[in-house]
Order: sequence, then C-alpha cells, then structure tokens
Amino acid sequence: MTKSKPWLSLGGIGVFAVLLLGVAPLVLTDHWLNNLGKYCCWAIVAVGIGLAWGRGGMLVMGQGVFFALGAYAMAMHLTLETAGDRTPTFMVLYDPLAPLPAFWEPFRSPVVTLLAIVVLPVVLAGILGFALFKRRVKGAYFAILTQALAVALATLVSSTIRETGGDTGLSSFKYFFGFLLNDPANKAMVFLITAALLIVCLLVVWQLYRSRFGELLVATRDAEERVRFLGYDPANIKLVAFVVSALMASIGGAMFVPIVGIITPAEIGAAASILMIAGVALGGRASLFGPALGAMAVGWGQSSLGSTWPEGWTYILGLLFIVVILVLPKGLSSLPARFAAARRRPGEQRAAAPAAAPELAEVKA
Amino acid sequence: MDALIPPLLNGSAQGALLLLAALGLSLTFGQMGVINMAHGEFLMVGAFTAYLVQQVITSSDLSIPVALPVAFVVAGLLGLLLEVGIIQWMYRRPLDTLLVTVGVSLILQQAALQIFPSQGVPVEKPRWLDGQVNILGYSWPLRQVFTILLAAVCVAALAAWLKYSSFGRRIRATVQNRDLAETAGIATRTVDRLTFFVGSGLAGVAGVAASLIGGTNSQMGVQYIIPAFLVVAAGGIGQLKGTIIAAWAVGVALSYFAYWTTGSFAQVLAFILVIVFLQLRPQGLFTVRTRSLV
Amino acid sequence: GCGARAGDDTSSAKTPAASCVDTSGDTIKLGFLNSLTGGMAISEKTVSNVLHMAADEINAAGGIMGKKIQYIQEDGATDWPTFAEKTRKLLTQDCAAAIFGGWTSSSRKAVKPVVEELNGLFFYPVQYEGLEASPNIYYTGATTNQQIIPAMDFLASKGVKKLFLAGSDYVFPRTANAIIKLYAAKLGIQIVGEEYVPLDKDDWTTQVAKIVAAKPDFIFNTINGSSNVGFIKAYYDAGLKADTTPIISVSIAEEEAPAMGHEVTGHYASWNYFQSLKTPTNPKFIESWKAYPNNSGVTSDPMEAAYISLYLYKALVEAAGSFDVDKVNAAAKANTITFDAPEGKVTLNGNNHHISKPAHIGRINAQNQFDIVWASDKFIEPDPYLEGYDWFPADVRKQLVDAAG
Amino acid sequence: MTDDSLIVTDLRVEFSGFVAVDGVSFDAHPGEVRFLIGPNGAGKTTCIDAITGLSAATGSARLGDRELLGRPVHRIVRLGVGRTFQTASVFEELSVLQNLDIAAGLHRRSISLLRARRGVEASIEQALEETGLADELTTPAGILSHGQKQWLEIAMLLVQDARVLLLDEPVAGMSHDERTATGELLQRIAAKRTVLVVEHDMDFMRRFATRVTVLHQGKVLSQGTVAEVQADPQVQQVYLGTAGAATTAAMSVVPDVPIGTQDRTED
Amino acid sequence: MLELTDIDAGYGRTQVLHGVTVPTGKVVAVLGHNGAGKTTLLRLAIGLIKPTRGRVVFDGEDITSLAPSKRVARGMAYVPQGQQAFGQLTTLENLQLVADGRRGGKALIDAQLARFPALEKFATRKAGLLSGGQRQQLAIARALITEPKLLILDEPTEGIQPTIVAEIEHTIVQLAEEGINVLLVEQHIGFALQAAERYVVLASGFVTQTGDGGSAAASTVRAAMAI
Ligand SMILES: Nc1ncnc2c1ncn2[C@@H]1O[C@H](COP(=O)(O)OP(=O)(O)OP(=O)(O)O)[C@@H](O)[C@H]1O
Ligand SMILES: Nc1ncnc2c1ncn2[C@@H]1O[C@H](COP(=O)(O)OP(=O)(O)OP(=O)(O)O)[C@@H](O)[C@H]1O
Ligand SMILES: NC(N)=O
Ligand SMILES: [Mg+2]
Ligand SMILES: [Mg+2]
Repeated sequence: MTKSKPWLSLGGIGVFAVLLLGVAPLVLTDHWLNNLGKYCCWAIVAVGIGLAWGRGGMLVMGQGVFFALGAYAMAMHLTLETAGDRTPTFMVLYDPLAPLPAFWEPFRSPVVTLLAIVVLPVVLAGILGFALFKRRVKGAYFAILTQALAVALATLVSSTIRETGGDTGLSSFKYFFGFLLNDPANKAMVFLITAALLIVCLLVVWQLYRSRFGELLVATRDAEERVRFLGYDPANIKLVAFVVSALMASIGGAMFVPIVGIITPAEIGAAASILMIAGVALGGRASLFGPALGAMAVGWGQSSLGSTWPEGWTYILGLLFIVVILVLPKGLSSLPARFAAARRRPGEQRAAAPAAAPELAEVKA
Repeated sequence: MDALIPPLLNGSAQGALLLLAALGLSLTFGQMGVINMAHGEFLMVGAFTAYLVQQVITSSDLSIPVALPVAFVVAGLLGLLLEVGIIQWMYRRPLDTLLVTVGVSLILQQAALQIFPSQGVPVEKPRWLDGQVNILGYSWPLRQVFTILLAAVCVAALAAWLKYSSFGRRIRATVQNRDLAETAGIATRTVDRLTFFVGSGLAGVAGVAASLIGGTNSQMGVQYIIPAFLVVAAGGIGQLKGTIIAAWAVGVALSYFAYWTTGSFAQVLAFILVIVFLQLRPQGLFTVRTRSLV
Repeated sequence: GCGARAGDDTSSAKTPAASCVDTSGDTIKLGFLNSLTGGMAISEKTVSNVLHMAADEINAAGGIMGKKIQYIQEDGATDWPTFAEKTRKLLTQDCAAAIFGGWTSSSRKAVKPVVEELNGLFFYPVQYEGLEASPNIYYTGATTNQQIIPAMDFLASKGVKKLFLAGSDYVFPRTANAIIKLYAAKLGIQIVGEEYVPLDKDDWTTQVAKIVAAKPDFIFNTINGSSNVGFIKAYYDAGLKADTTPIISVSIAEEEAPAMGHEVTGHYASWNYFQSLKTPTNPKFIESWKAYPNNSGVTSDPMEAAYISLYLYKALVEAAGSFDVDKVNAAAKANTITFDAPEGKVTLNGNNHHISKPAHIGRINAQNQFDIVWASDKFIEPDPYLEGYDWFPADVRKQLVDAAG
Repeated sequence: MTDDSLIVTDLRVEFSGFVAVDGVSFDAHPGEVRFLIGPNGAGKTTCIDAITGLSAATGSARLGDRELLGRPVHRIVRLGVGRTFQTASVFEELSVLQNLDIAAGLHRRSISLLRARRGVEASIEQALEETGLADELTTPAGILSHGQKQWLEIAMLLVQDARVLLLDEPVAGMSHDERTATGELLQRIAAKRTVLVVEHDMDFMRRFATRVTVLHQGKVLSQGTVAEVQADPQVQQVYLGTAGAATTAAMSVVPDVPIGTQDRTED
Repeated sequence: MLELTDIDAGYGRTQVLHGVTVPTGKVVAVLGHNGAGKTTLLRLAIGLIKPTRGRVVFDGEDITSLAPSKRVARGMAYVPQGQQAFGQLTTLENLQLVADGRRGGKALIDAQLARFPALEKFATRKAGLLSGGQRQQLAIARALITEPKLLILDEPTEGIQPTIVAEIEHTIVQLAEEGINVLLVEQHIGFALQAAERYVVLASGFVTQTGDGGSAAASTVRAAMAI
C-alpha cells in the first residue's frame, strides 16, 4: 500500500466539495438543486451505512429509525415555527380541544431541536447497540431485528395520527430557523448546508478508515471472537461505528425535512431503509465514496427514470439489486480496480511468482 | 371469558397462517441460511395460483383442494429458478442474499401488478368452509380451523421428511460446510435445489391459505415477510419446534394486543415483544452451541 | 445565502416565479400524477388510465381552446414526498398548466403546499374528509356532506341505533369518523365501537370479534384499499350477515367489490356515481371505457370524478379564455361552470372549488354491481367546512379556516 | 514464583453434566516451556479455554496474585494472558502488518485508535524478525499458509506483550525444519515469559519441554520432567502407547536424527 | 489410478501450483514445507478447485471437471486438513451421513466406531463439541465408511494422540496392502517415505523432486523441500 493513497482520497473529497458547493449551484435549476440536496441527505445516511455495514459488517436494515429521529425532530420544530402559537392544523382535525402533546414542547426551541438531532440518535443507538452487541446479536439476526424496529416505529408513527401526523406525515413548513423556506436564496442555503454536512461526514469516515480504529473494525467484522483474544471488547468497537452511523442517519433525516418539505412514516419504514442500503451496495459498501455516490445515483434514478418509465424503474431497481450484489459485491467502485487488474494479469500469469504479495488494495477495497 | 377466549382462538388461527408463511423460511433461512426477502412474493404466487386454478375448476369446493398442491409446485419451481439463477452463487455470502432477493421481490410485485387486475382478484372460499364450529361456547369460523389444520399437516409432513428421509442431515451438513459435504459425497447442488424447492413451495401453500383470508393482489406478500422472519429467528434458527411455538405466540399476542389496544398498536407491540425477546435470547427459543470461534 | 427572513416584508419572496407554461404552440402540457407503483397502484392505475381516456376524447374533439393535450404521466409511487417532488417537477420543469391525480388524502396534503407555493393547479378526484378548500386545488370527488352525511341520514332513516366504525389508520377515516361521531350524537345514534387497522394489513379477525361482541345494527366502513377484502371475509366468517348486520362503505366501489366475491353481497355503499346509474351520459361513459385499452371492465366513482376533472378544467380554461391560473380561478368565481357528467350535470362552486353532486346509496348484488336503493332528492351543494351544520363546532371550523389562510 | 507465573489450582469445567476438566492443578513460570499433553479429549484445550475466559470454570487460575477466572475474555488478555487456537485464526482480510498492529494496540489509549498508523513499531519489527514473516508484511493474512498463520499468531502474542502464552498445538502441520525453528523461537520467548504448549508431537516435546503435565479424562495423570513422564507406565498406556511405542518411536525419532546421519530408512 | 498431469491451479489471481505432475503409485506421498501447495493439490484432486491447466484422470476417466460428490461416488474419499466435521450434527449423524444409502451402512459405521473408541463414547454429542483430535478421528472414520478405492489424506495424524497415530499409520499401510490407493500429505517424512511407493516434493508450487518411497533419502527430500 502506498502511503499517498489516503491523501489521494482526501483530494477526491476536495474535488467532490468543489463540485457540490461550487459548481452545482451555478449550473443546476432550482428544482434539480433541490433534488440534489435530497440525494445528499440520502448520501449522508449512506456514508454511515458504509461505515457500519461495509467496514463493520453490521447490516443495518433499520437506519430509517435514526433518520426518523432527526427528521421528526426537525419537522416538529418547523411545524411549531410555522404554527406560531396556534395548535398545528392537523391536530385540530382529530381533537381540536386537546393541548399540544407534551413531547412537542421542547422542540419549540431551535437549540433544543439541534441538540436533539445529535443527541437522540446517539442515545438510542447507544442503548440499542449496547444491548445487542453485548448479547452478541449479529449477522442475519441483527439485520432482521433492526428492520423490525423500523417497521415498528413506522407503524407507531402511522397510528399516532394526532401526535405525529400519522401516515400523512408533517409538511407545509414555512420557516427554517427564521428564514422563509420558499425563498430561492434560502433554498440554496439549505442545499449548501446539506452538501457541507455530507463533506464533513466523508471527512469523518476518511479519518476513521485510515485510523487504527478502521483496521480494528474490519478485524471485528471478519473475526469478532478473535478480537476478544487481543484484549478488545468487540461490542465497544461495533458500538462506536453503529452510533456514528446512526448520527449520520439522523443528520440526513434532519436536512431532508427542509429540503423535501415533508416527512412521513413511509420514509422511515422497512422499504425506505432497504432503499438506503441499495445505494450503498451499488456504490461499494466498504469504499469511501461508493456509498455516497451510490445513494445519489439511486436517488437520481428514482427522480429521472422513475418519471419517464415508472414501471421500468421498478424493474431496473430490482435488477440493480440483483446484478450488483451478484456480480459486483464490492459495488461499482471496485470496477476500476478490476479493470486495472485484468489489464495487468496476462503478464503476471507467466511470471511464475507464487509468493508475490497479492495486491493489498484489492483485498482492502 | 369473552375477553379471553375469542382472541385466543383468533390468535391461534393468525399464528397458524404466520406459521405457514414461516415454515418455508425455516428451511431456506433456518437450514440454508438464505435470507429470502422474496418469500412473501412466493406466497403471493401461491395465492394467484389459487385464483388461476379457480378459473379452470370453477367449483371452489374442488378448486381449493386442487390449488394447494398446484401452488406448492408453482411456487416451488419459482424458488428453484431463483436458486439456480441467483442464490447458488451466494451461499458464502448469506447477508447478501437478503439484498438480492429484495430485488427479486420488487420485480415480482411489479410483474403481478401488471399481469393481474391491479385491484386484485377474487379467490372464493369452498362452501364447506362456510360457517362456524362451536368451541367452548364460542363460535369459531371454519376457515380458521382450516388454516390451523393446514398448518398442522404441513408441519407434520415437513418434520417427517426431515427426520425420516435422512435429507435433514444432508441439508444441515451442506449448510454447515459445503466443501466438506461435497467431499463427503453429498450432491450439495441437489440438496440445495430440493430444499429451496420445498421451502418455496410451502410459501405457495401459505399463499392459498392467505388468499382465503385477505386480498389476493400484488402487495399481499409484503405484510407477511418480516413477521415470518421474526418468527423463525425467535424460534431459533433451524428449529422447527421453536418456529411453531414462536408463530403461535406471536399470533396470539397480536390478537390479544389488538383486543386490548388497537390494530396498529398491536403490530407495534408484537414487534417490540419479539425484539425484546431476541435481545434476551439472541439465539432464539432453542439453541445449538458449538465450540467453533465463528 | 441571505434570503428573506420571517420578519421581512415577504411580498417579494411570496411571489412565485413567473409561470413557465408555454401556450404559444398548438398543444398544452398537463400533468397526471398517480401511483403506478407501490401499494396504492392497486387503486390509482385505473384513475390514471381514465385520465388518459378523457385526454384522448378531448383531443379527438379538438382539444382545449384548440390546443391538443400533451400529458405527462408521473408516478407518485405511493410515497407522499414523491407526490410533492413530482408536483414541483411538473410545474417548474415540465411547465404543465395543471395537474390531475392523487388518491389518498395524504397524497393531496403533500401536493397542497407545493401547488400553493408555486401557484399551480391540482385536480383531485376522490371522495375525502373535507375541511379543506385550497385556491389551488379543485375537488371533484365528494366532500363529507355529499357522501358521509347522506349515508348517516340513510342509516337514521333505517332506524339504526347502534353503529360501529371500522377504518384504515390514516387521515381520511380518522377525520371522517370524527365527523360521523359528531353527527351521530345529533341523530341519536350510539357509536358502540371504533377500530383502525394499518392500510397495508389484511387481518381483521380480532376487530371483527369486537364487532360481534358490540352487537351493532350497522357498520360504517371507512377502510381503504385491499384491507377491505380481509375485513369483508373476516366479517363473513364470523357469521355476520348482510341482512342482519349490514355494512355501509365509502370506499368499496365496482372496482373493489369483485375481489371480495359473494361475501360482500348485500352490503351497502355510499357514492355519488354508480355504474348502474341511469343518466343520459352514463351509457356513453361506460361504453367508451369498455372500449379503452387496458380498461378494468367496470366504471366507478373515483374514475368518474377523474373523468370529470379534465372536462371541468377544459370548461374553466375556455370560460377564462386563458390557461393562466389566476384567470382560471377568476372564471370559477362566476359559479357558472358546469359539466354534463355521467352522474348528472355538476356545477362548480367557485368559492370552495368543489362541485355539486347527487348522493346515492347502492346495495351490492350478486354480479358485484350496485342496486341503487336511495338517492338524494337533488344535487347537494358542496360544503367542505360544514358551515350549514350546526352540530359541527364553530371554533374548530374557525381554527381550520384561519390556519388555511 | 513471580508475578508472571501462572498457577492453576483445582480447575474444573463442566458442560451440562459432562466434566471435561476435573480438578486440574499445575503451575508454569517464566523461563520454562511447559508442556501439557494427554490423549485426545483429555481436556487440554478446555483448560486453556477456561484460563482465557472462553469456558466457565470453577477453581482458580491466577497470574501472579491476580485471579483470572470470572473475568471477561478481553480483560484477561489485558492482564497479560495470550493464546493461540488449535485451528489458526487470524484476520484474513488484513495484512500481516495490520494484524500485528491490532495485536499491539491493547496497551494504547483508546483515543489513539482514531489516529492513523505511522511506520512500523519496533516491537512489531522485532516480532516479524523472530517469526520470519518480515517478507510477508503486506500479505493479507488470509492467503498465508497454515504454518505461516500459526507463526503470525505467535507474533501477535509477542507484540501484545503477553506474559503468559498458551499455545494450542502450535506446530501441527509444520515440517520438521519448521518445527525446529518454532521450538527454538519458543525457547527464546520463554526466557522472559511463561510459555505453555499443548502438543501431540512427542519428538517436539522431548526436545523443547522443561516440564510436562499429562492430563487424562480431565485429571492430572502425571507431572514431571520429560524423562519422568515418559517412564510413567500409566502415561505409556493411555497416551504414548506401550505396544505402539516402537512405531511411535520410529515415526518420531527419524526426523530427530540430524540430517545426513539418518540413513536407517533411507536406502 | 489417479493421474494428475501438468497442473496449474490457484485461488483467484494467485497461482499456487505450477505445472505439477504427480507420479502414480499405490501409495503416493506429497511432501513440502508450509505453504508449498500440498493442500491445494489435494483439494484439486478431490475437485474442490479446478485446474487452469492440466488433467485429472481417475481410473482411466477424465474427471477434471467432475464435482467432488461425483468423485466420491466413483470411489474417492478425502480427509481434509484441520479436523473438519459437521459441527451441528452429532458424531453418529456425521457417520450416518456418509453411510446413508450404502449397503450394510450400519455395519460400516460399527466398524469405525470399533476402530475409534472415543467416537463410540461420544456418539450422541454434537461434533462441534468434540476435541480436535476426536474430530480428526471422526474425519478419518467418515472417509473409511465410504470404502474408497482411493483415499486422499491431508495430514491425517495432525493433532492426534500418539497411540492413535500409530493405529492410523498401521491402517494406512494395511489399506494399501488390501489394494486401496492412497494419496498422502504427511509431515513425518520418515513414515511417509516408509509407506509410500512413490513420492513428490513440492516447493513454492513447483515439483522439485519425485522418487520411489522406499529408496529415498530423507536428506535429499529435505533439500528438495527447501528449494
Ligand atoms: N462445550 C462443550 N460441551 C460439551 N463437551 C465439551 C465441550 N467442550 C469440550 N467438550 C468435551 O470435553 C472433552 C475435552 O475436550 P478438549 O478439547 O479440551 O480436549 P483436548 O485435550 O484439547 O483434546 P485434543 O488433543 O483432541 O485437542 C472432550 O471430550 C470434548 O468433547
Ligand atoms: N483461499 C486461498 N486464497 C488464496 N491463496 C491461498 C488460499 N489458500 C491457500 N493459499 C495460498 O496457497 C499457497 C499454498 O497453500 P496450501 O494450503 O496448499 O499449502 P500447504 O502446502 O498445504 O501448507 P501447510 O503445510 O501449511 O498446510 C500458500 O501460499 C497460501 O498462501
Ligand atoms: N380520500 C381518501 N379516500 O383518502
Ligand atoms: Mg485440543
Ligand atoms: Mg496444507
């Protein structure tokens, strides 16, 4: 492994930042900039999934839960900001006389809201992860459990219509921390915040991946029990990755709300959670850029192909899952390495160097 | 008693349907380690098969009994196709099977939506299932009794097959160590295919039962898949006995919760119950330990 | 970015970008927005198809103001944010002059803020819970006083004393039932139970057991989608019969009934339109539909309301002489827009953007068609905020109207 | 006795009714290569499992004055007890260097985990030299051969600075030269640490053992120097084989003879 | 009986074996250092990996692309390196698995249980709970139950107590005398050369020496291993 490789990735993040923060606002229409902002939200979630699943081996099928924490915290605040001192309109529909549910009150405060977006996922993922990892729940069990959690939360939200807006969700936000949301300049600002957050998340995982923690995480993924015999508690290692990924999901969810203007239980349930994984798988679960780019690609596919050919998009999405996982388990980001290897191969084969160290990059990718 | 007995009876029937849906999974997931998210759509295929059989044999009295084996074979063949086309390349990556089969399930749902009337199709119940029987002074719909009997028959057949045909041994050996099984002379490919055929076929049978209970449409599989997985996990991977108990417990719990709270809260509570249970017993009701490190 | 803030003079920010609708050519772009994938595709595909039929008919007859309709079909994918996104796209990218579609009230509520922000037009074709009137939405399905209240009147006329409410767990049934409970109190009907099950769940056995225990005279059913099938089957299994404990539904129509087989026979439904309706225009509608590719064989109320919506738009534009939203709304204000619909001649109320409708109660026969057993004596004027009904709390109405702005 | 001595007293492990280890006591001290031998199923691996916290046990296993039993696995490791496995287990996707770096990490502060590795630490360098893996620095451990993996495991114990090394059949599958090399390595390691080896290779034991404990059916059958143990008729009967002694000897002795002088079976 | 001719093979992009040809004979020993490619060669012989070049012929039939289970059906048996067993099956089930469908299956099992008393004792224990040596005994028993024509053994005595090692070595010699062919990887050169009719030395995946077992000098073999 060349020492320059991590810095190469850092350069990549730089280019990405320039494209998102500099070029995109100049060349895209408001509509597509807004859509790009939405993809960025999913990309933030995906970066977290890449960390937990790609590097940590925890197939988190319920990121919708953490996405929901951020999204609903934000949405409750924006709803209250819009309603002013009136009861939010939708609540009037079901029980006009009842007061605002108590758990809404703190979200009047912008500071509490921002704190909640960060603290809630950390606490919930901390408790959940601690319970699951200490009990050594892993593999398919972990995947199914987290998925069930997403279903349970989505159903709960759907069935508490007066408290959460139910299946209809929360929408019709007018303000974003004092800024009018329908002003294009403010929309651009929301986009820039989201894109910047995505860059920050990429930087965080970049550092994590090149750190010893990154190696330890891979070690835990591959041989959890063995790690114990090196003096580490794998539960703690996994917990860190899980909590960080939950935090990213929450941030993605929080920014989703002002950008898309609505949050519903469908965005946090099993199907949505699986779609979040689709992008990660497509891009390359264990790579740095793969998850983010994959998530953005899936989002874009949904907006564009889903428009021109909706039935076809469903088939394409289905096939995408199948083909990528089947033939390219390391995602599209492994293609360059594959091509490079294929080109080098013919010479190598004759070289009769059995002890030659195989390419590390390939194994690590 | 009015608050105790009816939910118990209803819940048992609900559990039986869940068991039928989970039974195939206990083979393909429990024994083979394949997380087949398209299992719900195989169930849907079984239900549509019942509809098609009913187009040919118009008397529902006859068509449903005929549909059961036909649905088994049709769904089984579909499963076989899935195994040969996709799953066979993925036995070393069990978690990935989950994602691949999500793709398959999306495709099957959309195909069903386009092939059949979007509103779904009617499947008529046989007339001999009209009416109720009297249990403990409460009338129990015959259809519920039928679901329970059907589940019992399937469980018995499956248990017997696994136990007496030595096939069970071969499945377990294949799953644990493919290479070793191959070199022990087990035709692992045959084992895989047959297991997948039977597991998927059972989903087809469950589909016929489901078609008598709810709607037969492109979305019907979705509601069964996650509960079924939870049931298999809670029962203990590969533990038929555990699956049965878990299915029944979840069914009854759902029913009581729905009786005491609302239909929506019942779903939430049942999920939480299973999640908490699995947290306490991560390996399910019945566990098998080995010394191996992984 | 430093855009407008809450306290600023918002007049500049509120003006939406000038409409990009292109009226120079000989076509006009319209957007159709229906779920063609996901759970609601079950219902919405047909509505999409009937919109296509109406567009083809209008084009064959010369189009709208001489311009052929060029429609852009979008998929809402049973996902409310997608409805919002596609609305935005249709209005700002495709420059559609108006959008038609939606089914669930949730989808409408997702579209509403977007069309209001961008000053677009949305035509919504399904019966709903009322208490809404957006200047940017035209409602061609029934509001509560055109479907639910007549149904309650019908029940009262039948001497119903104990009523059980069964619904899906989302905004329409919840709100509708809140209204039903208010009216029932007025009518002296006792509500003996109220049950909700998630939209995507089929199993109703436990809830039916509760119905058995509650011994109601009648069931008011606001279940939507395929969950109805599970409900009707469980109901039948429990030995509850249409002649002793009938159900009245507001979301089971000709399209849905066949999937329930004979078990739904004898139960009632409240709609404005039935295929069996004898009006001068209905036979042609039915025939055209049966001849249309990919038709479902039967016509139903939501289809008919969607069919109306496109013709209503044509009438509005031609009365306004323009595709401009403000001019169209101004034309509506005159209260003279009518359409000879399959359910009869409907008139648009320019203030609340709903249409007048006849109310009908049908009873499901062995062919899964509806025998009309009751009809309102005249077309009912739309009253989304129930202003003509004193039992509806005035303060709630005020809050809702105020919030709507 | 020093702080780094391993003292096991009355160790007992029971698996749902089956007593795998039944009152075993022994001790091992720095400077010696202690062997634990016995028939298959005698309970050797189970002893190691118990000491390292993998199996629940009663009795006592102390490192110096610290009790090991009852602590979770990773705490025991942190006290300085390291082990290898009967079937080698290393992190297959990580390179040899990364494997070692992780092993070396347990004494680092956890915050330093968030920093990237710079260069190769001296202890790792040294372990690589010791085990002859220096050329394989960047090789993914998964494609090392069986024997190389076993060396890597030993190297990992070295860098984690284990004071007690419990090695479960460390030379199984190695060729004679490799066994010799490994044995010599163990002798060097044992200068400062306590080394406990489980092996069935009697030749290897004869060459490198200082003291030997023989287990049989979960109990200590015999204890002493190599010569004492070999002379014990009970040990011969259940383990070394009396009738089979000749075969065993033939098999084991052959490679024992220095290369070049060993002609008996060659021509 | 088994001919491995001019074999190239490896894992993915790593080539492990380079033009390996194995001499034929009743008992053939494969010798080499750690990582020389012995296991790879044996895995190839039973069919777990396919050569990229070269042929595998058994009993005159080209089986290069035949699945392992089919090879077993034709009379090959394989004991892998590393004490492998089906951990979730009981000891007895491990044996029944291979005895199923064979004539006299019960007797075959009994014969092996008699050979390895530990297996008899723990017949109903899950194989995953057995000790390493017990599992290795189980692996050998499993192979013998199939009454093979060719027995492929990868370090069969690894991890086994001396008394039983003697017993196994005795068995190998005896089986060879009964006419069963053996392909053997063994680190005890002494025994290997004694038992083998022919031997081959691998170093880094290349054949560095072949010869007749009885006559070979351990020293030259060792020298060949070190190349
Ligand atoms: N978890 C367990 N449950 C039941 N029995 C067990 C368990 N672990 C080990 N045993 C039994 O305990 C006995 C001792 O096993 P152990 O692995 O310690 O033997 P060993 O001395 O290491 O043998 P070998 O030399 O073959 O490796 C064996 O009979 C084994 O079957
Ligand atoms: N799955 C694999 N993928 C890549 N390379 C492998 C794999 N398995 C083995 N190798 C490599 O192939 C070479 C030969 O390994 P093999 O296991 O055949 O050696 P061996 O001679 O049996 O050694 P030992 O005596 O240690 O068992 C080694 O260099 C090893 O690194
Ligand atoms: N408006 C409805 N049916 O949701
Ligand atoms: Mg052992
Ligand atoms: Mg080997």
